[in-house]
Amino acid sequence: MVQQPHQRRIKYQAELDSDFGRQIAAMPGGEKVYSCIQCGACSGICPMSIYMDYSPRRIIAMIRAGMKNDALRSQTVWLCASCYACSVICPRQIKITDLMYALKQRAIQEGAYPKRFPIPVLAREFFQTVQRDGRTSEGRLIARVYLRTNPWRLLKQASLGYRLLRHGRMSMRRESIRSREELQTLLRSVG
Amino acid sequence: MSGFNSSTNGHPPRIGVFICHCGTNIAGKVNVPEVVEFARTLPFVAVAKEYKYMCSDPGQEMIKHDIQQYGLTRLLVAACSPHIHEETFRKVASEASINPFLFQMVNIRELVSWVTEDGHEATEKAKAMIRAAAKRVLFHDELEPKKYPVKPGVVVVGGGIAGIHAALVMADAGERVYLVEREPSIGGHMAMFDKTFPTLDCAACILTPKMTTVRRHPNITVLSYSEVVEVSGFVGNFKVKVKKKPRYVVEEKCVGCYECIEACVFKEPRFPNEFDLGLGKRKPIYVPFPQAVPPVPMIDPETCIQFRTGKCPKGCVNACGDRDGIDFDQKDEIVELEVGGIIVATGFDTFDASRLPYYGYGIYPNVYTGLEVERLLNASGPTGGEVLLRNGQKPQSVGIIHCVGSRDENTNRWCSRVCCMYSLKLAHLMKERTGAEVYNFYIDIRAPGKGYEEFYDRLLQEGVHFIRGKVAEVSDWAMTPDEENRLVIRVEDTLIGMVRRIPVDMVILSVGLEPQRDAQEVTKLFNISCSTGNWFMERHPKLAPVSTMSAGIYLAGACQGPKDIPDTVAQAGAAAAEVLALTHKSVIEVEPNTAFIDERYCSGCQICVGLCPYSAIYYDEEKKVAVLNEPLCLGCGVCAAACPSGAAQQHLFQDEQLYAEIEGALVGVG
Amino acid sequence: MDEQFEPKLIGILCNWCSYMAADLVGTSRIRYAPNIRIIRVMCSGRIESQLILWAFRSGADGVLIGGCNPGDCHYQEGNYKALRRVTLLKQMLPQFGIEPERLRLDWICASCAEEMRKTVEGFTAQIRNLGPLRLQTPPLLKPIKIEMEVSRHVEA
Amino acid sequence: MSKPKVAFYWCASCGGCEEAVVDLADAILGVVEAVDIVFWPVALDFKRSDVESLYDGELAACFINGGIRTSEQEEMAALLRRKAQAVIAFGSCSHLGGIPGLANLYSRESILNRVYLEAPSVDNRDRVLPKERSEADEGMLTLPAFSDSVRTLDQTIEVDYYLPGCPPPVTLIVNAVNALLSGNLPPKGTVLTGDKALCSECPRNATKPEKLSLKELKRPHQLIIDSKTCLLNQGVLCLGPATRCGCNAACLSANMPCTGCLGPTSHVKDYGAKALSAIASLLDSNEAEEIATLAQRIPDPAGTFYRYSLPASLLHHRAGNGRT
Amino acid sequence: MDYLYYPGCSSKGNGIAYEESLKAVFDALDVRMDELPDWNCCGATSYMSVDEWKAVALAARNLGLAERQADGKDGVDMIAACSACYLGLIRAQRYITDYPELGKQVTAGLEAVGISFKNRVRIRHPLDVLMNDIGTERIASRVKHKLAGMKVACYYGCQIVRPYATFDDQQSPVMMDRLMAAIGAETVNWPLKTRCCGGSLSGTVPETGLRLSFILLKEAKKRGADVVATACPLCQFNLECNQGEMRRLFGESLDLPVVYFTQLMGLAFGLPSRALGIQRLFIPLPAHLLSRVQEGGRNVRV
Repeated sequence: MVQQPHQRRIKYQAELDSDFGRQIAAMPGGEKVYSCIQCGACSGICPMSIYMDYSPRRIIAMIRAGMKNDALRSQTVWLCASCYACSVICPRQIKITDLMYALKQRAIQEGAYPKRFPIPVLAREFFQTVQRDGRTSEGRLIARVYLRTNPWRLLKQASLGYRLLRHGRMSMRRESIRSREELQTLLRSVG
Repeated sequence: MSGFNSSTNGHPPRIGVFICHCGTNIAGKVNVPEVVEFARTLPFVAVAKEYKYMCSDPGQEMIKHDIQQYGLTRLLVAACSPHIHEETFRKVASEASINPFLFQMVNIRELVSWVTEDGHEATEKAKAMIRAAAKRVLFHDELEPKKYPVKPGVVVVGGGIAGIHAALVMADAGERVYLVEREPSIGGHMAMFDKTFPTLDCAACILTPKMTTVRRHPNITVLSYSEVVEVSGFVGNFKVKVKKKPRYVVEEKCVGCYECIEACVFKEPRFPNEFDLGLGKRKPIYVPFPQAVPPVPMIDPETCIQFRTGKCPKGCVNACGDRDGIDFDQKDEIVELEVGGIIVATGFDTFDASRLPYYGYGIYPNVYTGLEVERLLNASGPTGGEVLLRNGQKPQSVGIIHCVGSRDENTNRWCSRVCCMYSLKLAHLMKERTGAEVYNFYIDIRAPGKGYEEFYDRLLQEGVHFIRGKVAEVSDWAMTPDEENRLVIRVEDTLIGMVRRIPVDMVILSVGLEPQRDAQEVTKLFNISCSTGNWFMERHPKLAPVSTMSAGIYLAGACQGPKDIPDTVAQAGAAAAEVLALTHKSVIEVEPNTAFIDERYCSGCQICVGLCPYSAIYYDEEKKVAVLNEPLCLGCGVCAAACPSGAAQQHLFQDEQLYAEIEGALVGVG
Repeated sequence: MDEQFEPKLIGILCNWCSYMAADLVGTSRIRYAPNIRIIRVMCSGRIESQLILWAFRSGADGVLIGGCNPGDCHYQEGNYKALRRVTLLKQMLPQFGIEPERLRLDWICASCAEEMRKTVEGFTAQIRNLGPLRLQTPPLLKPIKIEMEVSRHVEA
Repeated sequence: MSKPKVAFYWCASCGGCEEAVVDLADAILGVVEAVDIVFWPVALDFKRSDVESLYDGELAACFINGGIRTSEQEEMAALLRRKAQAVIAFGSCSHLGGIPGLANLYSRESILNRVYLEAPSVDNRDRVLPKERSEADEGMLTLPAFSDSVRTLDQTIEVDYYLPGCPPPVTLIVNAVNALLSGNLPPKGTVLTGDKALCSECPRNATKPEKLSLKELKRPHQLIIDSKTCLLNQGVLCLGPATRCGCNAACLSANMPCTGCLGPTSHVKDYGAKALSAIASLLDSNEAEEIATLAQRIPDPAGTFYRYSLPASLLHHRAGNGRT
Repeated sequence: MDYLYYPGCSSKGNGIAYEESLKAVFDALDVRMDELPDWNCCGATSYMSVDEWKAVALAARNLGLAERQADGKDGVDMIAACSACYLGLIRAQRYITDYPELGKQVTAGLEAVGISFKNRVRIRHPLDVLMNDIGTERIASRVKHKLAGMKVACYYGCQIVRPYATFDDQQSPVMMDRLMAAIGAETVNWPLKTRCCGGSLSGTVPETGLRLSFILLKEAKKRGADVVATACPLCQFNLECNQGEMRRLFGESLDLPVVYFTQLMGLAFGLPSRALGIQRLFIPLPAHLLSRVQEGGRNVRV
């Protein structure tokens, strides 16, 4: 094993954004971050926490400490599968899944998500398709995501796609609603 | 009719206004000098002064002095809540020979300085409230506190350690005590425990002698298997109705030989024993546990053959023979007690762990609650003190999960206060008795009592594992071979920062404490209130922790909030002392806020008669008016509000007084 | 409106629950709008329409009544009697052009500090939105009893 | 010595009070015998100038019925006040505002609109409203001003005594006149009847149950009223408990509930509010919705509880915020 | 109309068999279900990540359109079969009430495009409707061939009970188990029935996402399940279509059929398998199981 140079494990106050916690607390889902007692039940129940760089509990601690960069750049928020197990078990009723959404939005706004990590791309593609057509077509969506992140995988997945098509379970047809303008007017008016 | 003429002999009233700084509590927000200036401008105010601590001796002396010097006839103190110092200043008035009810307290701390952001706003609000009181006090009447003789005797409700201790203290002081317990035996939860933390005394060894003393004490009457069904009257003069449920064994005739149990048609115990939480068995005729007080068996009609079929050879009756102690026809019996005071010591319930399915209680047989494990550990328990899994084997590893149903907004928000310590105790006992690896899963270890932290340290030395993290789930889902056929605890070890899966043979859930399921009904019965979460509410969290808002009714033990044994006993002693202080008085003074009916204006419409919650008003057929039976009136004022002709009024809350106060609070306010 | 209208509010609270809650808000140092003036009675069952209308007449823009939770009344059922009166009165107020929202009855338990704060804040905001209550009382009011007695006294 | 001079006057009223005076029947002869009536527009042809020509205080007593709505009524009340040693508010309208006082639930504008423009029987194509001054061929015509609200007499002038009722019961009038003549008068401000509520003289009071409660509320036409038992106990809203005695329970002897014309007892500040409080207390439910349903059985609470006393009430008039 | 039906994007693609079988089962039970005209995407997971407010507006348009269909009735029941849609629509409703400013904007936005909105739609899951409105009695009476001997692992997934449990316990749901019992199947005791299948992660970070699905299937198989029943198109896809990829990644072949619970109902009702989209399964139901389910007159094509 290659000996890693010693990594410094210290956080200077100057590196922190002291207002970050308050900002997150003001977003839907963030209301109760200051109620967290760091019990770890969220991370214990989370099926994905074992793959995360920081467990959800630590993300909350980081938010409160003002570790904005570390929190937004973490893979944690993108690994959340939205299963809501944490929200249900949390003894302080923190809406942790919704909190993850809040962080995802902040990360996208600030362009601070891990690059070439496919999930934010999926989110953006999905967003744009729906914004335009009102509906998505899974086949087209997946194809576009792979094209943008990892075209090689698209090839590897081709056989799966073929099987889906053959079983009538995927269409490359562009789905759309009738009142697209109405929808776009609506979406423009909110936010 | 009210009005100040009657009490000032035609002289204009002279009001003294005294405004307290309460250190910086009031003065830090309210501009007191400005308020004093303002008070001086109010009609009939003869003097207005401020002082740092009006409730202190110098403050009180100043008021008394000014009453004399300025010839004050009405008194107004603006300070804290009347619930705190109204009595203090009434006494001051009285000592300076003003009738104490010609006084009005203005709450400019709790209602003003502490709740208002802006200093100017607070000052204006204080002014308005003082103006309101200055108007109101003009209409006060001279009143005498109602005096009633105090009856001897105390009812203690609940025969756990709190009730037992309180009863013994009072009985030793010569007071007549009625100890009412709804279970067949006194002893409560403590009787179920094996050892007690942190000293590891055997619970039975320290409790049963007290139970026996209770039984033998000439001043104590134990009403077991009984419930209070009605409470009426007031401080010093309560009437308590107690329902004695039928045991079908006559207590007075029973000598405690238990031959009846021996002779029961069921040769072996077959039915789940409630006292052992269903882990042990009993017969239809049984005593809940060997040291029960009273040592009188009882028959469970649900399982007794005689009750179910009427065709039992009745071995019990034959065994009892001439003593004739078995009575299948026993009925509910109502006992009426007249006492001066009441102690409510109804204790707690444990959290129902099946409410959290992810901990597997009721799903996996080897998941137990702490209380169940107490019974397993107990030498007189169902296993004779041996800890065995349901398959009869000894556990090799045990997980103890803290905070089950505590510190959780989905169940109970509070810290149950005893679970950390009883978990440590169980951890120690499990290790000692089984040699198993013991894992404690905790959020925080709370060990603030005497010798508690030391006990925690002892456990750390003993090699018990402590993992900081709230357990996420207990399951029988194996990921690795060593997890097969075991219970797997999944938790984030928050100190290491990793999720861990720990396979164990036995899970102990340290269930939290909850108010008794029927706490709400009990509050209604005794006219006391509940704090958040249904714990009974004390009169003041610091200064009156065992009193309730209902005079003469006191609290002891965990019914007021989670408590361990030392705190419970201390509180029970305090409650006993408070009751003794009450019953040792010959008379009790009661706030004269009762109603009165001016018969000159009463048309006899009787609307008040039907509305009075205490049947304190009756219709006099001769005079054709409603008449108040004053001792029964507790002063709610419902009659005064409903009386359509204004004949019914309430002292201290007369129409004119309230009009004046409302008007004063509003008119002229910016 | 250039300046924000600040309503004048009267709160009539029962001694055992809502007044205790008001005390508790204080001991918890929770802040709320300064508009309310609190009057203590023993039981919400003592409160009747004359007091409420008198408050309106005396310049209140809103009246808050606080009692114990249903079933928790210190005097058994006084709070229900308050509820009956307030219900009927609220039915009549619109006939006088008074928005029934200006009268509010709430059950606030003795330990409900946060609820008390929310109630007061909510009520203040609500009445602020409604604007001032403009009663039309005649120029020559019937001399009210208080003033008569006080003036009589001054003569004496 | 000349006989004491008295005057009768009417303001916003229906004329029923005048009838009551006539109803004195034989007793009126005694009155006429004892006093000299110098002003009584409904019966005698004296003019305002005749009153103006009296010296101040020349009238021993003046009985004024009706509430005050117009400038003319206000002027006449002031004039009579000046001329009379004692002013007696006669009847519910001058005492408390009376039935015309219910108009205070509406604004001046809406009343005029209703009466002159909107009422179904009105034919007023030019939409003419009465004006205080209008040009005519004959010259300038004037009308009294119509004020914003109906006021009681004592909201207009100082009043010495009150004779309550709609109309005042004959016995009360006779007793009042006798008291005036004999000079045996109670303190100023007294309402000239007993100070207990009607239940004290109602024969049905003996039938009250131990606990009175209203399980339902019915209006008199919705049931056959038992003629002996308490009406509240039959679920009929009777305001006897809140209303002064003095009429000998006249309506009740006609099997109808008391509607409150004699007004409140002296310990009550606001008749309607107090009556409402008493009646509401009796609603037999602790459930918010059920209570609301029961309360809705009183379709017009203001009209029910303030039938005779709206102008005297604490609110006096519809608030300015309202739209109607 | 008994219910409005909100299909969601998946029902036109990967989840088509869910829609087919759902419609067939509802028809068989004589329950009418009308598709919401011109519905749009529910604003699910991915959309939420970018713009929460717009996601709520998106969902709210569907709610507004549903209210339009209510014909003046106070509220209307709309079935959302896909878990993500079900949650997305309910969450939008909650956000609109919980965050008034958001609610105001969304309501105003909808009104500006001519959709009045009172937030009165009741979003229902097919399980909820089947168990609470229709009832097991009616369902059982419609069964032609009990699925006797078929061991089913009921997989609820995450989003139909969490976080807004409206019709079942959020920690240990039972409705599908009871439903399966009503059609004669045996359910396996399986502690993972609400554990996440990996959701959309199986496509984006397959090594981790698929592991979740793999764990679920492995445990179901270990406990003797013949088939896994799901109530969500994404779960069904993850658990079924990715079994090949799982074999590649984790070196173990599972071959466990994963079907929609409505497909099993249809089989029990004796409906033609084509009408239930059985032919669309990647992993066919084993013949020995199907053979026990007698088909009315026609052979089962696998």
